Amino acid sequence: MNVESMYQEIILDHYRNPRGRGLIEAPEGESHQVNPTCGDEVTVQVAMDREGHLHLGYEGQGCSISQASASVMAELAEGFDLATAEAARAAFMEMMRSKGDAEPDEDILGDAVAFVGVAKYPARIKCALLPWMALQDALVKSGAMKEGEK
Amino acid sequence: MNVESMYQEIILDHYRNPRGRGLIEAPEGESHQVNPTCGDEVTVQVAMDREGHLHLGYEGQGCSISQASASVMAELAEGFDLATAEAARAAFMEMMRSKGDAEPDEDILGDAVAFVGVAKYPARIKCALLPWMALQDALVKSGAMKEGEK
Amino acid sequence: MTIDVDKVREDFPILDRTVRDQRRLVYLDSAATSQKPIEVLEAEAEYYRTCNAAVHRGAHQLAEEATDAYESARARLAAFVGATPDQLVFTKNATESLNLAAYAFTNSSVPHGQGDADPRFVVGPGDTIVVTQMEHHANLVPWQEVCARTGATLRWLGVDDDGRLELDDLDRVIDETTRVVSVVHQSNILGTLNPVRLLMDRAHEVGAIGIVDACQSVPHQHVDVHELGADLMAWSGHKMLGPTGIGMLWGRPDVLEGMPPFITGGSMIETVFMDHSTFAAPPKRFEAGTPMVAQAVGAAAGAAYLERLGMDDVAEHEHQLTGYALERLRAMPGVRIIGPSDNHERGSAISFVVDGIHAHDVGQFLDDRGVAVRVGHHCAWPTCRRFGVPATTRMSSYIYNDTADIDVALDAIRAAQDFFGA
Amino acid sequence: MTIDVDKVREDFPILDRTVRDQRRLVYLDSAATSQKPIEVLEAEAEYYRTCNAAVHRGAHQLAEEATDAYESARARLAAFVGATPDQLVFTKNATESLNLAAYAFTNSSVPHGQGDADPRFVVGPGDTIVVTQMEHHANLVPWQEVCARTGATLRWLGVDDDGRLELDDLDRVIDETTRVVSVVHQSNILGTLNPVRLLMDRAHEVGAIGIVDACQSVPHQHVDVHELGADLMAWSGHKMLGPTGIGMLWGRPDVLEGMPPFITGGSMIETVFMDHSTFAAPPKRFEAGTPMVAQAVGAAAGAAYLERLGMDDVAEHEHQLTGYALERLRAMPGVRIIGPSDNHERGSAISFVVDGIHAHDVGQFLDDRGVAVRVGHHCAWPTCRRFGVPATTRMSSYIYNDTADIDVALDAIRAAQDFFGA
Ligand SMILES: Cc1ncc(COP(=O)(O)O)c(C=O)c1O
Ligand SMILES: Cc1ncc(COP(=O)(O)O)c(C=O)c1O
Repeated sequence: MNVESMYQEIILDHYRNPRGRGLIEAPEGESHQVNPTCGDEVTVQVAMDREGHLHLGYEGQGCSISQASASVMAELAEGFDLATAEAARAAFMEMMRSKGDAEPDEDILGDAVAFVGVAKYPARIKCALLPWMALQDALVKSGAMKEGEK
Repeated sequence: MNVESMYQEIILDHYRNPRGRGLIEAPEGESHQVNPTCGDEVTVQVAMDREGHLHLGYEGQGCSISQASASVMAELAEGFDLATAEAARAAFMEMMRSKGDAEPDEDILGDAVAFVGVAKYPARIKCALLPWMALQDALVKSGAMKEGEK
Repeated sequence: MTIDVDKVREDFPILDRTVRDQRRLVYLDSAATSQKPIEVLEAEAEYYRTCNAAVHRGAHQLAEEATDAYESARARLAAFVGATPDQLVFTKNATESLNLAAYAFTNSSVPHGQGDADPRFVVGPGDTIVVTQMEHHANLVPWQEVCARTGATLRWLGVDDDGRLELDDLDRVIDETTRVVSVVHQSNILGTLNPVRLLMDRAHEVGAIGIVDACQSVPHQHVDVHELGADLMAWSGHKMLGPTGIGMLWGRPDVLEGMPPFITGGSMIETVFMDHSTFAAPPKRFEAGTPMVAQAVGAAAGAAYLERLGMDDVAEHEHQLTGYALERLRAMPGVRIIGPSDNHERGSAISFVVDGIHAHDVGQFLDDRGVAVRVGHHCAWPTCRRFGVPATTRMSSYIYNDTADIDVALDAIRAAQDFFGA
Repeated sequence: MTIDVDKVREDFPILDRTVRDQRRLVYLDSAATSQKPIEVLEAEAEYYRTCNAAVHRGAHQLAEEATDAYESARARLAAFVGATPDQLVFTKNATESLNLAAYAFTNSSVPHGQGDADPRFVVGPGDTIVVTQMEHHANLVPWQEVCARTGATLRWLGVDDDGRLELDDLDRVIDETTRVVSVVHQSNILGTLNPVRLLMDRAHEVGAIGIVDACQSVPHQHVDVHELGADLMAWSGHKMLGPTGIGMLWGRPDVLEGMPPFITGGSMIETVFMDHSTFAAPPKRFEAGTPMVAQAVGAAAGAAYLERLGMDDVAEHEHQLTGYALERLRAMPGVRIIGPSDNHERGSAISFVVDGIHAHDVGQFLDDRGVAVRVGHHCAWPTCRRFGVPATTRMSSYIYNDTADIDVALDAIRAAQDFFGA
């Protein structure tokens, strides 16, 4: 595998044209995550509507992987209920731990399956995970999820 | 060379029968030296009489080398004038730096030439030097010698 | 014997050398530092030859592999004491580990602009810190410094004539004022194995942080941090077949979490501005600068070697040798053992004095016969004072020693006695 | 070329390996850590195989030889910077060296029972400590900590657009309130070589202690402590062909003499009682615990290797390579050099950003082509902020690099530009 195949078209597309980027109006939880090795930053905000659907805002700066990952995540999880969001996060984590050998479930992860190749590069895994870590932390802060619930 | 030859008869004799051990009445300078690796201790006191002759007192505890060295030194330097004492000290230092190859001058060092074999054992050099360092320090403290005069 | 010493010796090239006048090297100074098997040297060299790079930072393949080597070493060494990798901090030696622990108290207690110190680490006048009278200087001087800087008071458990802790006093020495109990697991001078669990439980009863100096136990027996009941535990790589320049501090996660940084700089930060910084979570918080990567890898190889022998067999082997040595020493006229003279709850370090012969002179005779032992106060000067001796001779055996080694040592002691007429 | 790179490479086995898809390894990350020649590994292994023992303590032949190896290494490394052995303290890395210096101030300023602190090291409110805006975190965070604990104020010299220190302000920034001036000799992120002599002279004019972080200069050019005019100077072994786990702090004797202990324990004491201790003279005072003996020996072997090449030739070789790289980078559209873009008073570390492509993505392409560089803030985050970039890509060459290496790197940058359409 070479580098070009790690940068799947979907990743580049989300990097160049981030979906739903921006903050939301009345966030119930917010988390700012930094990758101290390279300075990548992502802020994720969450709010739950009355039907228990998740709404997301985000901002950030950094490499293609962290920023595309934020965009893919925001698009995917928007409108999810808590359980589905959590399932997606767990599936993403598992995929990133797979060293690139996983066959991720597109039904759960949608476009996020494109990140499977990133798992081959330990230094980039943190980049891909950054928005998902922010999502979890924001959910904990909003009270929607309890700490340690993983 | 084996260990028995390092322990010259003179050394053992001074160790078993230390000469002139004890403190003096009106010391003008005193120095307590410790070898922090093994805890050997020597205290040396000095006084100069009106004719400029050195009088020494000493006490200590430790190994045969440090204690015999104190005894040999005290016996040797008793009654020396400052210059002669300093010459003896310098000669002793040089002998101890020689790695055991020196042919020390018995006229200057007297019984102290017996320590030449000790110079082969780096860990014991400190033991042999301890009383001589105390002597120098005591002389500095008494005002008879200036600091840094070596 | 539970260990095939001849086979083990093949892995330690230094043991083939001769010393002085062509004497076989009899190395009985493993309590000071152990020798290293070839595979430890090879593990280090292999690291440098194949993947040396800055860890945790680079985004290239070498850096990935170096990071992996470093973190795998951490995992292996943590597992060696029953812990998980996130609980293990690498330092340069046990002395730094203990200072890291001690500075957590000083740094929490000294005013600091950003001061929201964890109250468990704040000490001051009226508080006490408890050690024992058999501590290595590394677990004594740092606490003297904490006391001098914070106004806390140092207390200690005494040692009895047989080299055991005086525990009658326990509840008086460790009381409600006590904030730290830091004790040696196995004394490097006396050989005594202390009832650490009891001390840690008492520490926790009064709300103190419990710390164990495990320098002389982890290399010699199976140690499990959970069984010990400590909050922090320090030990060194070089005493367990590993390279010089690597130490370990294990900590309970919530305890490490409460500790402020000690050495600061790169790799231990979260964000840095010109005028302030925030810090990473443990263990990184305590690993500023380029770490001892090759040394961690080497120490892990040392641990692997020991695991292969089996720590229970290592302990049993040493127990047998120690029993042999104690019995013969006890039978020697003019020899006095400093420390437990029976082979019970003690390790393989045996200190003794010979009537009429200073330890330095005893050591000289041993050296002359090819025996490497240590003489002096063994960095436990107050313990020497307790026994009224300026110094002792200490022989300490390990996996590569056998009874023949002990015999050579005993013969040399006899030669010294003959020579000095003692 | 002044250095026969092909010949040098034969001594570095790691350079024969391939990375990723069978690419030749092009190691351009020596500012992070250098590779090690075989003779450094061999010097370490030789030490373990022949005379490994506790230094300064044992009275046996091994201990004598180990002590000799350790002290000879000290002498060689001291001579490497024009100093004498008694002026050189061994630490685990430059970060510890700088912390040792910083804690001298904190520990002198915090009340201490035995408090007769040297006034040169006592700082408090109203006093200032001066660094620069291009410090590595290792020479920034420790001073932030000193300020937080003592009430002193941190000031810094700014950096201009070309990556040079703003010196117009010098006499205002370093003034009568200044107690410490601690500056990097050569910036690890910008490559800038700073006029350290000027800064040290100004420090002394106002009575401040002058400190130099020489991590990036000592490995790359002839450095003489007396020419620099510093009071203390810190650097690392692992960046100058030596092993990981060894750092150096050089100090002027009277300055070291005034510094209180940092890490305490065995080997740094004079006498120890249960309730107090006194300390040895420098350098021992600062070397508590079992030292990094094999690493000191390895670092000395690294210094010997460099001396054989000749530090002037090393510097000239790097200067030529840097000139080559700068010229080509300047000619590349979309590439911006962060730091001095002319090859004058600068070293071989070259940082740059590529328009529209994050450094992490640039690094990924370089890695894919076999090129090891570092991407990120290079432990100089405030410097990145100064230039308004979150991260840079940095290539840094050393004695085993040639222009072909630079060419591979530049091709990879072009490939990244093509791929990202930037
Ligand atoms: C300029 C500078 N200072 C300090 C350091 C810290 O050195 P070390 O990581 O060896 O402690 C480095 C290297 O990382 C550096 O480049
Ligand atoms: C009981 C004990 N504690 C602490 C130490 C200090 O360990 P190190 O010298 O590796 O820092 C030692 C060994 O010297 C020791 O035996």
